[in-house]
Amino acid sequence: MNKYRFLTFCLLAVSLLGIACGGGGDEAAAPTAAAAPAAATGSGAITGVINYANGDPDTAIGMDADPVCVGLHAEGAVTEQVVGDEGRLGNVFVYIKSGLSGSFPASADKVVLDQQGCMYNPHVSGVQVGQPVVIRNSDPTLHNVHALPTANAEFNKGQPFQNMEFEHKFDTAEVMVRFKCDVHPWMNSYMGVVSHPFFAVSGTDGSYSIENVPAGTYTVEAWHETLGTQTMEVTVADDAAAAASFDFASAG
Amino acid sequence: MEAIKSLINFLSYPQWSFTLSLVLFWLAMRSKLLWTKAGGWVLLALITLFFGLAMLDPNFFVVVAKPDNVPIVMMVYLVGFFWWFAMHKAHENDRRIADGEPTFEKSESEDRIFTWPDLVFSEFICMVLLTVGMVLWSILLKAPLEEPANTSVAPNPSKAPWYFLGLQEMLVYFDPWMAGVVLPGLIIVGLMAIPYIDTNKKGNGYYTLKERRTEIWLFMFGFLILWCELIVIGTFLRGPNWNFFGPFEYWDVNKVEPLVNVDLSELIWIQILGVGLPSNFLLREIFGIVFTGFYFLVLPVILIKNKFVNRFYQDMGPTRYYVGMTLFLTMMLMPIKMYLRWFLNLKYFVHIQEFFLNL
Amino acid sequence: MAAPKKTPDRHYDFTSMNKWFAWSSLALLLITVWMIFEDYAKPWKRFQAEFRELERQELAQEAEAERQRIDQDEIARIQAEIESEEARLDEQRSDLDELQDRLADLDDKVYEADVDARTTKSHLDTERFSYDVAQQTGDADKIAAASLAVDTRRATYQENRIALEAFTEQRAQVKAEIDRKMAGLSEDQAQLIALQGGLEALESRVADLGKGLDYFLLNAPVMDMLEPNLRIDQVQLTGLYQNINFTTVDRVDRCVTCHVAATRAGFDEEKWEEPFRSHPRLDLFVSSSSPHPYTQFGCTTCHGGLDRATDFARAGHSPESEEQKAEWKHEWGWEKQKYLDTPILPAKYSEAGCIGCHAGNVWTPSSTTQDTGRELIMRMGCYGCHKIDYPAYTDLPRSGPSLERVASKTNPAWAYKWIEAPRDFHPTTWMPHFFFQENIEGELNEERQRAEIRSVVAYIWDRSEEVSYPAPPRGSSDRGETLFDTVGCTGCHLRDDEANRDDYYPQFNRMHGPNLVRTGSKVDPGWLFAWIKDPKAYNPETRMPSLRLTDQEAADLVAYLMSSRDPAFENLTLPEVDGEVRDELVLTYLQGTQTIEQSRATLGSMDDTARDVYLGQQTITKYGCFGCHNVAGFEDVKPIGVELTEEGSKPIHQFDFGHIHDVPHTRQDWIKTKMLQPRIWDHGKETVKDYAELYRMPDFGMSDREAEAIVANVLGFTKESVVTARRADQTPGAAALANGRKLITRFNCQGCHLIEDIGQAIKTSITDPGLWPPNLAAEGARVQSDWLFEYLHDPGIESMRPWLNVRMPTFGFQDGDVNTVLSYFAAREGRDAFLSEPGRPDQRDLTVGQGVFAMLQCAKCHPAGPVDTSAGVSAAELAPSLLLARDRLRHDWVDDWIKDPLSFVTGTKMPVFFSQLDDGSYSSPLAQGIDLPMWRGEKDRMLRHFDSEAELKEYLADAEKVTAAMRDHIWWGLKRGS
Amino acid sequence: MEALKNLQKNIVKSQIWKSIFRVGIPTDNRKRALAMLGNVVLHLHPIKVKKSGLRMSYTWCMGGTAFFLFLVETITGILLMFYYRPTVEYAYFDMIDLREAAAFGIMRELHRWGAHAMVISVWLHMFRVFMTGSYKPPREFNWNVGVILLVLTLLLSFTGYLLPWDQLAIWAITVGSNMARATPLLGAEGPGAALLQLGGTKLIHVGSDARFGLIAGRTIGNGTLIRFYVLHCVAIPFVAACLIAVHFWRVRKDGGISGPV
Repeated sequence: MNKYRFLTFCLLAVSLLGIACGGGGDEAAAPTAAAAPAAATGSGAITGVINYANGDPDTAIGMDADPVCVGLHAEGAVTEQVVGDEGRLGNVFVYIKSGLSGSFPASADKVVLDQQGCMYNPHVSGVQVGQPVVIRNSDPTLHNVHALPTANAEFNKGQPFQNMEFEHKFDTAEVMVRFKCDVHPWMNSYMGVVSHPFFAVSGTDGSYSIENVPAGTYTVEAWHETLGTQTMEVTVADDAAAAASFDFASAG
Repeated sequence: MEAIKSLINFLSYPQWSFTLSLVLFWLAMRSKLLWTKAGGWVLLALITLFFGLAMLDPNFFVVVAKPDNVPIVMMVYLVGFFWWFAMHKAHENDRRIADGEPTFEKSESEDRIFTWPDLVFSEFICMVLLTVGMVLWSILLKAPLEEPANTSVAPNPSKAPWYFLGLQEMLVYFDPWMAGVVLPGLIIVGLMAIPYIDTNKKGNGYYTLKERRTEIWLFMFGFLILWCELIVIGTFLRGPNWNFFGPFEYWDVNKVEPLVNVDLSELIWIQILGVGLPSNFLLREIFGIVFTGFYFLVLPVILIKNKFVNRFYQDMGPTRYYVGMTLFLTMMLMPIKMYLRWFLNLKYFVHIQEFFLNL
Repeated sequence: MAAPKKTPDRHYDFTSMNKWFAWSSLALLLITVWMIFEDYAKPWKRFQAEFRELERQELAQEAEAERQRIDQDEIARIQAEIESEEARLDEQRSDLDELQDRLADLDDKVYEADVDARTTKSHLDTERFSYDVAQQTGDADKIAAASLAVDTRRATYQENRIALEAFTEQRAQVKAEIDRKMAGLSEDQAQLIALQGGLEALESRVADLGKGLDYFLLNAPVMDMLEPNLRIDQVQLTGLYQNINFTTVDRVDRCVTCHVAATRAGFDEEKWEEPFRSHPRLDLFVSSSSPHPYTQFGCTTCHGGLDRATDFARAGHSPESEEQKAEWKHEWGWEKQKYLDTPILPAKYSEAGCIGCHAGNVWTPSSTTQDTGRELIMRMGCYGCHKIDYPAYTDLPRSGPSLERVASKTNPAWAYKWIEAPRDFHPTTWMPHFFFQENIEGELNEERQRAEIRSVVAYIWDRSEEVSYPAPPRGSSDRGETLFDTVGCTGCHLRDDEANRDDYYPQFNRMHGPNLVRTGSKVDPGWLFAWIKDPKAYNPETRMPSLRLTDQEAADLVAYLMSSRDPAFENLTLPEVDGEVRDELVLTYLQGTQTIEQSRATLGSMDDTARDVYLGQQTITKYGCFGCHNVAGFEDVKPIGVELTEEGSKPIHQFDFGHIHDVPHTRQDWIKTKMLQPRIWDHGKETVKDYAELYRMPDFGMSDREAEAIVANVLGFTKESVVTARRADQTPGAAALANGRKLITRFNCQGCHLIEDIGQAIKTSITDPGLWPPNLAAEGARVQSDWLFEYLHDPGIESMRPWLNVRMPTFGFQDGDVNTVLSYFAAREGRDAFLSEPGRPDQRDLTVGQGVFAMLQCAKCHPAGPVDTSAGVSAAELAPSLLLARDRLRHDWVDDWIKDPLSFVTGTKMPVFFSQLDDGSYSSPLAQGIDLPMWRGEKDRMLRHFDSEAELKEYLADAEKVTAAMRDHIWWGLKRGS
Repeated sequence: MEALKNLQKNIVKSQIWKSIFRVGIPTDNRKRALAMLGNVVLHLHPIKVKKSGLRMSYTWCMGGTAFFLFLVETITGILLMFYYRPTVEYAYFDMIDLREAAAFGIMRELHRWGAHAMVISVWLHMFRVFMTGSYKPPREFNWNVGVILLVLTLLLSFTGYLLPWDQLAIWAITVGSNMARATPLLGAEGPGAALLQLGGTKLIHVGSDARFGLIAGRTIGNGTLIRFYVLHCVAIPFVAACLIAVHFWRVRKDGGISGPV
């Protein structure tokens, strides 16, 4: 209580003083830091390989429910969960989870998510917040794209005709957004939505590479559909590639 | 410390504290030493020491620090001070009279001073200082404001305004018609009757004790003991359910005191005579009625035989004597009833519930 | 006596007198200044001043950011343009000047003409009045003269107006001419304003909030009575009152005097600390567009506290923890308000404030704690012993099973062991522990309790009907298990010995029925078979529905359920009790109405059984078993607990804290402690109180948050403080919602269905989402009430989703219950419950509808006939059969649904074919799709009804028309059995 | 400087000034006498007083204090009346507003503490008058006026105690007024009330007895509040003011501030 009294008293006293001295003018607004500037990308890189020990192979998909799909896959289709050469793991989404500062303007390049042969192509992909995603139906049958995000808005669009496409932008970073088709329940796709351009998806040889990384120390995370996530501290220097390899093993 | 507190708690129970205060009052009024300056300082120091130490006790603090109880602390100090001061001046004047000198007032009463500026100026300064005091008090102590009035939830204890707590305390010993109506009425009547009963020509306009010892004794007994002390008891020492609590006791709502009081009629008919109560209420209460009649009607007559009282009878004449005596006896009924209650559990002298006439 | 002294002139020494005067005057001056200061320096002023400064800094930052954002090049470009434009205008200066002169001239003329016209008009009015006067004289001459005067004047007025209009027109022309010449300039200037306006507005606000001389003067003492910036901000709330001693006084809330930002958006970031934060969920509370605007509801209506307070302590803030209390004491001078009966509710209980208006029927995800608490009160059956006079808790059946025929179901020894410690048998049971609690320990008390339990069992068995059931047919436990997991049992039942109620918080749907672990050790298999076949036959009041099980299914289930056993609960015998202890208890009860002698005689006249039964009856009366169970002989006995209807208003000194000193003396802490340790207030009094006087409230084994959820309700059970008209649930719709929700909780609909985004507890045992019972969002918009009425009465009549294993049970609803459900769904969607039959559309629409139905491949998911599961179609891919559409669906809903399914049911599998455009309309992809070769057949068929292909395409591009056509096809074109 | 002095001289000599300050600064005995005689407030005092009457040690200044506090109570009371509405709905919340929002809500503290101080000072005044024997002839009448003023002071305080309309207030008044129930003859539970009957009809019951008259109802309520408000703000102050005047007048007539006769 006394504290306020004292403070108010001081306020009063200062105000009287101010009046007595002819009135103090407004203080100029203190110059403040402008909004965070767009951070520059750097010249470093993170590269690595995703290893996969004693892995279970992908399993075959039964597409009997839709004759059109069966027709598109003469040799039969498999799940794309663990694609990869021997001992390697593809379709792993690797990105810088934390350690970056500043903001990165979204690329205007379009990321394409195609529905082809009653499968999503690519199975795993990444996109930046605000970067356009084009979703296309290349099949002569009905697909619907049902995105099941938690942080972004849900959408579920039917694409009854071949070559229909539409564009979507995500507002919030979210790893991962799952896509499914309600007509063909085997159809799955995952898209990592991140706020910066530093992400990659491993190829069938298990390798990946994140380019133009500014120097610094980061936490890098590798995500896999069924095998979970792993993280690693990586220090990146200018003009050099830092290595970050992950070892996954099947739960069994 | 705890032992002292328990002792004080024990001693402050009314039967002991009242007796103690009667003894102290008697000693004080007969003392000379107490009314010297040194005595005053010692008294002040003792009282302040007691308050200061007692305030360290949380239970004492809670009660005394209630905003509305602050005036009573003030009253204790002021009444104490002015008692001492009046007695101090009286002893001074008595000494002068004994030495054949004029009293202090007499020596100055012949001097006439212009009102302007001496009186006007000093009055003005008094007003200013009083204002300062009042504002200071008001800033430092917020007026109490409790929950909104609610007739269905009675606070425990429910207390009258502090200046009526003496009367509320009397309710313990008397029925409301006595404590709330007859006794206060007689206090007012008695106060008004003072100038007409008091035939002592001396002591008019100056402090003295010797020249009007009896009057002062009686007045002080009434004002200090029966009025002020009962207020202090009612304020500080009466807790929930009007139970008595020592100054350092916690006011526990659940405190229970045994309460088995008997009427005079039961005491005599049943306990002494060993027979049942008669059904006729006049017969039943005959002892009480006889006692009351004796007390108010016969006792004054008998007392005339007493040498000390006889002097007053002679001075005052029968009318003044009987009026004065009735008022005095009524006042003394209070301590008498209190002692009978404490030591005999006496409830009523006369208990005629049929007419709500209980004494 | 000495001669009188010479009278001195003076008595006092005036030098010292003057000093006295000087010092006392100085003291008076100082004390006066102090008093004024005391009166002026109120804490809330500091808050306002501080916030003003913080807001100024914030805005200054925004302005700075805005300045950064503005493209200076763009401004330079526009300014250059303005300059060039001005230069161009300078060249035409003489023309412009002339125009301006003409404009000024015309302004004058318009003004003059206007004055003329108005003067004439007022004369005209006078002449008209004179004419009326002349009329009254009846003098024909005068009338004629007056009439003439009016006419003349009217003619003049007409001329004046013509002149005025002419000048006005001319002026407009000249103005337009000027504007035309200046157009380029104005446009540029407008652009400049558009660019810089935001910044300027911000800067002017920053300047407004500065503390200049005017600020100090306006807020200086005495001056501040005029128009201060720092002022008490209050709102009077009509109809929301303080209830004091049989009178009511409107609340006057002053909270925002300090909580300056509470009603404003944008102060919710971390850095804004109280009292400078926005209220959470401004969409729901406080903001003017929310359902609870500050000006109508204030703050203390919900939060409690002293409405008129302008001081932190006196407002009645309630700390949530001891640390917070210490911090507040230090920081804000907090102290307990002894004389405030309604302190502010601590944040975790603030939902209790809703009850004043909503009577405990909020039921939205934003009031989770309170909803959970209400559900707990209903499930635990608190209302059985404590009267709670709110609609949510009245007219409810007893929460526990009926004991009127319990002898047919189980055996006394089991019952004894159950009553002794229910949670030992069923870890999640709602049945509380009455015995062996902290206040009744010790050997004698334990013996007394054994006698009591035994006597209760004795009484119940004495009064219970006993029916013997034949043994059930043989069943397969494996099949039973599958059935148990899929047919619907798991919506209401658990069978899990490890289950912990708190792990399910806040969803208790699966504890609606008993945990079915150890059933084999509890019940008679014959009884169980009869029971699950037809629960109502055993107990007509039961809430357990029939799943229309076949004999074989029932037998399988019995086999499965009976397979869960626990030897510890089998082959039990009733324990022996000490007869003397039992007799002593009997005597105590007898002495309630009899003399000691009489009671001894009565006891002597009773045999052992009679004593047990008598003690049982008294014990049931003592513990109030009949509050939750139907017990024969206790049909109309009043509940034993304290009424809780106004518990939240009970004065704090009426709560008995006993000898417990570490529980804060607040209502919430007392109630919560009571929930968790119901007998705690007897602590230290166990031996002094008589056995019968000890607290009897049983222990429900609550978790901390369960207790808090209940407290969040009980605190809200306050004396009325809202006029009826201001309360929620006053409209029929709101009442329908409230009743519906009560019924939904009572019958545990959310065990299977998702309703208002809550429920579907059953999905823990059914993994395939396609096999889940349906989400009932938008049910009121979707189905016809007639259909739903029939369906709820007998769900077996037909099946929309024939592939589902889970069955909608037959509850045996009364018509009233069903109507409650119908009204609830209708009210939920704000629709009438009934619709009239639509007219039949023309053939063209039907054809298009059929075509589009094919093109969009609807039948891929919506089976139009029996489903061939052999083709690898899993249930998850299927959607409801549309054959029932005409009987079941609402006509007005079908096309709305096709257009925008996500707006009705989030997460639905129904895809969006018609994207919504920015203007709210929908686009149709069909006009393009029709050209695909694969749809040539459809195109040809449709074209027969159109004059041209363009016309067809126009039709197909119109989402409204197309969806209507699809609806019509579904309504009229699909036929049952086709 | 010269100009200022002239200005002062002109002001002091002006008719307005002279009409107000008729005597000027009393520098001689005649002017001192005139100052006392010519001023309506000061003429309460005699021109000369006994020296003993000047002594604080003799008078204790308690009568003056009591009177001054009476004035303080009047002024603060009038200010409080601007805010206070004597109805059961508003009384309490007006108190809250005095505390929370009203300018100079401190008036309430001044009024309350002033009342307590006044009660004490009146008692001490009586104590002093008794101790100096100043009730003795010729001052018997004034002593009695004083006793009535003492009673009025208590009644003022008692009636004011109810006005905040909080628990403290109504229960204090309940306890106080319950005693009236037992008034002999006139209280429903007082001795002898049962005797007051007319043809079997009881005259004195809870709806007609002294307590009912005091609190204007069977329980403390709006009637009591209004009654006490009027008594507190108008009736008792009026009577007290009249008696104070009489009291002062008698002091003068009975020989001024008492001293040895």
